[in-house]
Amino acid sequence: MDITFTAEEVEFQNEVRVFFENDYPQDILEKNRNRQTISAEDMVRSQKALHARGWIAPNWPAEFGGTGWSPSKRFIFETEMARAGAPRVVPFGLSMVGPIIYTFGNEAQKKRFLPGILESNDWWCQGFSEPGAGSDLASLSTKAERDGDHYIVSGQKTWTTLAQYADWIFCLVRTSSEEKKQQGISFILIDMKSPGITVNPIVTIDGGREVNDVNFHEVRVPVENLIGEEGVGWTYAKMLLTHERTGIAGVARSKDQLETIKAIASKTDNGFGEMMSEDDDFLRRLSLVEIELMALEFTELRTLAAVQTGKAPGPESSILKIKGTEIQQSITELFVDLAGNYANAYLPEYYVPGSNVDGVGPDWAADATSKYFNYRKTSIYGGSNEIQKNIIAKAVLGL
Amino acid sequence: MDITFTAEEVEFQNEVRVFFENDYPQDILEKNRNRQTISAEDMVRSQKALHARGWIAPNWPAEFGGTGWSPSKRFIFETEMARAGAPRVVPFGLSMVGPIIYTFGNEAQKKRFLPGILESNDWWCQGFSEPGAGSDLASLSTKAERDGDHYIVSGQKTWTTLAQYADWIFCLVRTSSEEKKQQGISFILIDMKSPGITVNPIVTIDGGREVNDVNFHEVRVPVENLIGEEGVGWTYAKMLLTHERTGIAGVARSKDQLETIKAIASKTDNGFGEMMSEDDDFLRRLSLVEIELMALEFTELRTLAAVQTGKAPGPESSILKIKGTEIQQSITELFVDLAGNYANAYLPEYYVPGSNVDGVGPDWAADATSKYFNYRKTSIYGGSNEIQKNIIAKAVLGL
Amino acid sequence: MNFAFTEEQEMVRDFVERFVREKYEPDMRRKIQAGEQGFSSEHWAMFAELGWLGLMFPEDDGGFGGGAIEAMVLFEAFGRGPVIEPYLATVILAGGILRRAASAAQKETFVPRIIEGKSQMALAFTEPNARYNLANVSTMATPANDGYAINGNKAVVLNGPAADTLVVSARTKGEQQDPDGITLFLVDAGSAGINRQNFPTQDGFRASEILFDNVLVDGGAIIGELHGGHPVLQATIDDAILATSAEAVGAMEMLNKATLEFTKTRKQFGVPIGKFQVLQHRMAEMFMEYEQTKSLLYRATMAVAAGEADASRTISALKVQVGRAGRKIGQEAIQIHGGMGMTEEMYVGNYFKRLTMINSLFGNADHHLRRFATTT
Amino acid sequence: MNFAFTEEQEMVRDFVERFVREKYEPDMRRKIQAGEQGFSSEHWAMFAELGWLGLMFPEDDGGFGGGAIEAMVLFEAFGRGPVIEPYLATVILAGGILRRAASAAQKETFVPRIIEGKSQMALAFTEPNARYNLANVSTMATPANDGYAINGNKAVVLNGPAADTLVVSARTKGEQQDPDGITLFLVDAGSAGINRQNFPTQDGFRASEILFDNVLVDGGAIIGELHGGHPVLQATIDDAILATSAEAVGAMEMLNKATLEFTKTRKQFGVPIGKFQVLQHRMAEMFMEYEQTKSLLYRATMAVAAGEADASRTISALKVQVGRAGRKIGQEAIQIHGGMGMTEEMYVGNYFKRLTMINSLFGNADHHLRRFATTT
Repeated sequence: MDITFTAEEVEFQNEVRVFFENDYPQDILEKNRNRQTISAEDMVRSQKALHARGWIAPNWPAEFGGTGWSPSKRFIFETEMARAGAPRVVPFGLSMVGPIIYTFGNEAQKKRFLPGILESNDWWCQGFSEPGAGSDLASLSTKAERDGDHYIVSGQKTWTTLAQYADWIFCLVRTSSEEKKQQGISFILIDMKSPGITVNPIVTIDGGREVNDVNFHEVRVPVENLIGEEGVGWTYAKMLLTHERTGIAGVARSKDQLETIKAIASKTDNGFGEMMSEDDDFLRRLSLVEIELMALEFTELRTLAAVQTGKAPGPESSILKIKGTEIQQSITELFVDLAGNYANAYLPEYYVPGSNVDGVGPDWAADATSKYFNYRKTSIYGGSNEIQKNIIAKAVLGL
Repeated sequence: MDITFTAEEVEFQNEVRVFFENDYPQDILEKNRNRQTISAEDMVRSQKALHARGWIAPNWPAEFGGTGWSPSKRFIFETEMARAGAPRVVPFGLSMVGPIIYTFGNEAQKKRFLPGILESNDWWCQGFSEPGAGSDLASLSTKAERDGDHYIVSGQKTWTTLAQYADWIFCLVRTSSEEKKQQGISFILIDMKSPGITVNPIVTIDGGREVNDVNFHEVRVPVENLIGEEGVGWTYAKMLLTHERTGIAGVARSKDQLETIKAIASKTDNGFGEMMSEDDDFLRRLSLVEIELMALEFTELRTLAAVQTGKAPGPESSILKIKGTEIQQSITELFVDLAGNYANAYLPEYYVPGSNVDGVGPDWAADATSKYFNYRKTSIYGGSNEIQKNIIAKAVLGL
Repeated sequence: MNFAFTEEQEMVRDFVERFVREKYEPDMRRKIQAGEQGFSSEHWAMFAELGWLGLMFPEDDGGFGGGAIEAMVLFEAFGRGPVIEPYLATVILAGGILRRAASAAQKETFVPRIIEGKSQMALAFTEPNARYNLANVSTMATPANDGYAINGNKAVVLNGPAADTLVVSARTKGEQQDPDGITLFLVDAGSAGINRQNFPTQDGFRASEILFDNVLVDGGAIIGELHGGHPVLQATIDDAILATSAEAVGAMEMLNKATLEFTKTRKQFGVPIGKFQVLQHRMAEMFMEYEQTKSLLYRATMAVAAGEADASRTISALKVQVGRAGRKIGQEAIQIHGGMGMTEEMYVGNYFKRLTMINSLFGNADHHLRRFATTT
Repeated sequence: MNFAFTEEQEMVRDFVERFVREKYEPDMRRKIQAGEQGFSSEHWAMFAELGWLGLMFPEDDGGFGGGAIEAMVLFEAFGRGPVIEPYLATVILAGGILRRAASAAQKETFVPRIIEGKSQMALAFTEPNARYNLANVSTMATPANDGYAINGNKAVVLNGPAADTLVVSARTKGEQQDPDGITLFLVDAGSAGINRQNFPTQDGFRASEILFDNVLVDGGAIIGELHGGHPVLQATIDDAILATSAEAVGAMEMLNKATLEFTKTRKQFGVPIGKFQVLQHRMAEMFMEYEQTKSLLYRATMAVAAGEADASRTISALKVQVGRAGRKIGQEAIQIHGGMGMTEEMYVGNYFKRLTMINSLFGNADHHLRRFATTT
């Protein structure tokens, strides 16, 4: 057991730092530092820069274009990327459908789709949730009926993040209603430009328009877009709910956020002659989150290390989802707390570049409360935290 | 709405104070103040003194020997009794079987048993729990088979508090195994001197010997000791689980304990040059308990007031059980916290009058940890707090 | 001791409850909120007509002589809306200062205008760096031209945009955190030197950042004693805490109701999700938190109504409970609603947001826990 | 960075785990605990024989040169017993002081006796009013007869009754809370003027209240630097926190296991109670708390092993987590076991009690949260 970095790891850390200082779009870092909204186009540029360096897919095996890094290197990379202030990678292609395609897809599908994902030429979104099926995914009702070489897809997906930019959507659809609920489900890839698809934004409680309803009206999808076997989609999808995924816990981001909070606290009056960084109550709250995070960082490293020594990435990774999102949510609460009276101000367009909304109060506080509201989603999506606890109870504890 | 006491209430408060100052055994108050163990004989003397004043049964209707007090008066009495430092009344006779007898018993039973309860001549204990049936009371298996004018009772009851002093036990027994689980259960009263009964103490994790196994080996019980109808015992017993009972929340005691804690904290070093009463962390913890208790005090008063205006004492009273015991447990944790290093000392006989165990550390700390361990029981007994939440979910929320 | 409402109080309650039930369906509220003004002038006129705007003023000043209990009844119903008309800012905050400390002449001028619904007011008391310390006032009022010149910056002034009259706390002597030396002024919102930057709040109200640049007022603008504003402010903020806590209790009730309803109808895995024991226990806890909050609301309200010496401490206890229970109930309501709860379309978000903001108004749970712990 | 144990570490682990599995069934432990001495001399001799008592001492002093990782391996297994032999007091606490600061001569005299199992020792460092402040020392050591006279009162000295040798912290200069001016002394437990009041602890160990009434020691009794005891004490207590935290992780593992097993077999309402979703989620949370504690244990242990500058802060983080998770897991284990969990007969109570006492040793969760918050 050794907590220190090897010489090679130190060198790698340096490489990553140099990359973000020199070879990565500096205007994006600048925007992020100033809390400005990162556009879809910025995201693509960011990902292309990572790809140019060969670093876009730390969680993919080397043979498909991944980095083949050790857990330590992945840890270093995540940490440095967050430290540099680079926006996170959109997960739907690289973390979600990519692994599904290289694991369960056929050769033609790998050839066709993986490059577009790695190069960030294709923007993906996820079509799992439906209005009538939240955490109970298996009861979904979007239908795909076979018609020669095509499926005809009709139904509605909801809660689809960033669908407004998407070129492709990966969907769970019902190809048969004969068998048990889970068994009639298939996993297919659908071109978002197909006739019959409409995307409608859902306004969330923070005023955001990140998520969407996606409607399918008799959309024709070539049969070759089916992943694996018909009726086995549920099995593929389950991998997404329990599979260890880099960064699912968001540890590096949360660490960076805590540093930001500390910096802000040291410049924020508590009203009684001290800075918030000296305020006992605030420090106590902050410290409890930091301690949880210090623990989670090592829970993640232990999980990664176990995976590397050949142990399957298990349902234990549900801890990463639960604790990771709880910490992210707590961090948003710390920001609300810091903002004090200014937590009340609603300034939705403030950080959009070029907007002419005037701020009130400290610059960082303009989205404190909106973020808190927005982040309530994290314990709901990606398999709600209740579902994750069910998974631990059943798959880990054997109950 | 008026929070102040009426002139009559103030006068009553004064009466109660005078009673505890003059007409109540002062040696018992003295013992309690010095944290000495109150013996069974003390308990009986205490209750007889209350009875002599007509105040032994604040929760009984006047017609059966109760006080007929308004909620305010009951509140005043409880508060003053705790303030005076009088030990609480043993609940099994006065709070539990008494109301069952006057509600469901026949005239002969009322005549025979109520006076002994009111006068504290009979010590009662409760025979509900069984080794195989914890919260699932309905699955109990102690059998009572009819044999002429008697039942022959065989089986085992457990978790029976203070059975070692008991003259009588009220039991749930199975008189038939034909019907649905709940329907074969009857409620009977058994003389503890009956041949075939043995009482074995159970040592609890705090080292205490308060609870017992009670074994019944072919114990003959006259049929006239059956309460109400055969097979309806479950209904009678359920009243005990949901029925509002004075003092179930232990509010007055908990208030008194908090005052004690404050007094101790103001004389206990925090090690860093302050008293614990000035220590932010301790104060925060203490205050959160105090606030919960302030709320619960009014939740109890609201419940009592609703009962008085004719509303049935409802399943809402489960709140009193849950919050009341949570508060009691938190208070024991505050004592452990205050005790610091001395929380480690195990001095079980220290407070027994005449024992020659030397104390270590402050006098009040000798049972801090034992009490914390012992009080874990409060969320388990009397219908575990999980059962109470089930009751709220079903009976209040209609789920 | 008794817990019964008077007949008058019950009448007010029934009236307000009916208003909220009938007038405050979600679409209407959304429309009002999205409008320029952010509240309904019609509703306001109705409040005046029904006498609600006069409820809190003494009969001598033309009001109905209501107190803490009447305010509780009103605001608990408001919380069920949640009502976004600026009753808190105008009647409880600014009006509360007037009621407590204004001269007969000032009352004669301003109180009838409030009662008749002709005036919107605001209390400008918080400052950018003062956080929740009422005594932390850097806005200065210095003698000038037989009166005073006010200079400074007031933060997040509720109802600032609509207010025609401001009540402003300013320092007339002492150091920045000195409770002694704060004076309250009546200031025409249209005065030269006042610069308002208006914005909506997270929960649908309107507020302003207000800059005072040498705003001149005459000596008659002082409310109450020179240097003696702090206790008046303190008492008024305590009233506001009571009112918003009552509102919170109303909001909690609605959240619990909506969540319960949702779990009875929403099916997953073939059964209504209300059948899942985990959700049952969590909703039982939500119910208990609501009941406990209501109990403390009664306790604090009754303590104020009876003029008890430690009423302020009980109010802090209440604010702690409102903050903590509001957070728990709000978060659980959203979580149990799942994705649906996150959408603006489902109404639960509005209560959640209001509860969140109520915690951050007038000192959050941490602030009041400390106040509670350090007073006896 | 890597998470693998060395072969030697794995060997130690397998050995200790087997010992605990095979020797520490409940009845045997109960018998040992009820005995006069409170631990088994046989076990102690075996610890010596297997080299465990020498594990933490450098090879130069006759030990095996183990460090934080070896201690973790040992104590995690001890926690599963829970083992009640006084390894912590003798080897980690008193032994840790010797290892860090003793002179060659002192080591030569005392270390082999520990390693060979011939000496029981104790560290007398806490005082009645010092609570968790290591620098709060009022026991005085004043020059006398070419040496020192020690006067004062040491509180809850673990293994005090069995100890033949005491390491005592005493003040040689400075005020009561001054970290500078504390000196460590080696004192024969049989010295004139020592008065031990012995008692059992809640978790089955033995401890003493020790009065020092003009206890005379010579100059050679000083360990390390005159006035320089505090940093040595601090480092040793950090080691003890690591060790007891590892023990706590072992105890949590056993509690979770026992609870899980219980819920799979105990039936209520016709099904194993493990089928109730509420208990499933609560056990999932117990599992998570255990994993999180283990992660921090690894982190802190590795930080100490690598000599990282902020290791002490990580140790405080660990102690906070151990206190909070231990409380949660312990309380839940008892609650889920129901009445059974409350009985001395069921073994879970022992782990619960040990976890409770580990929290109160060396500074509880609140204390370390503050230490964590105020260091960087």
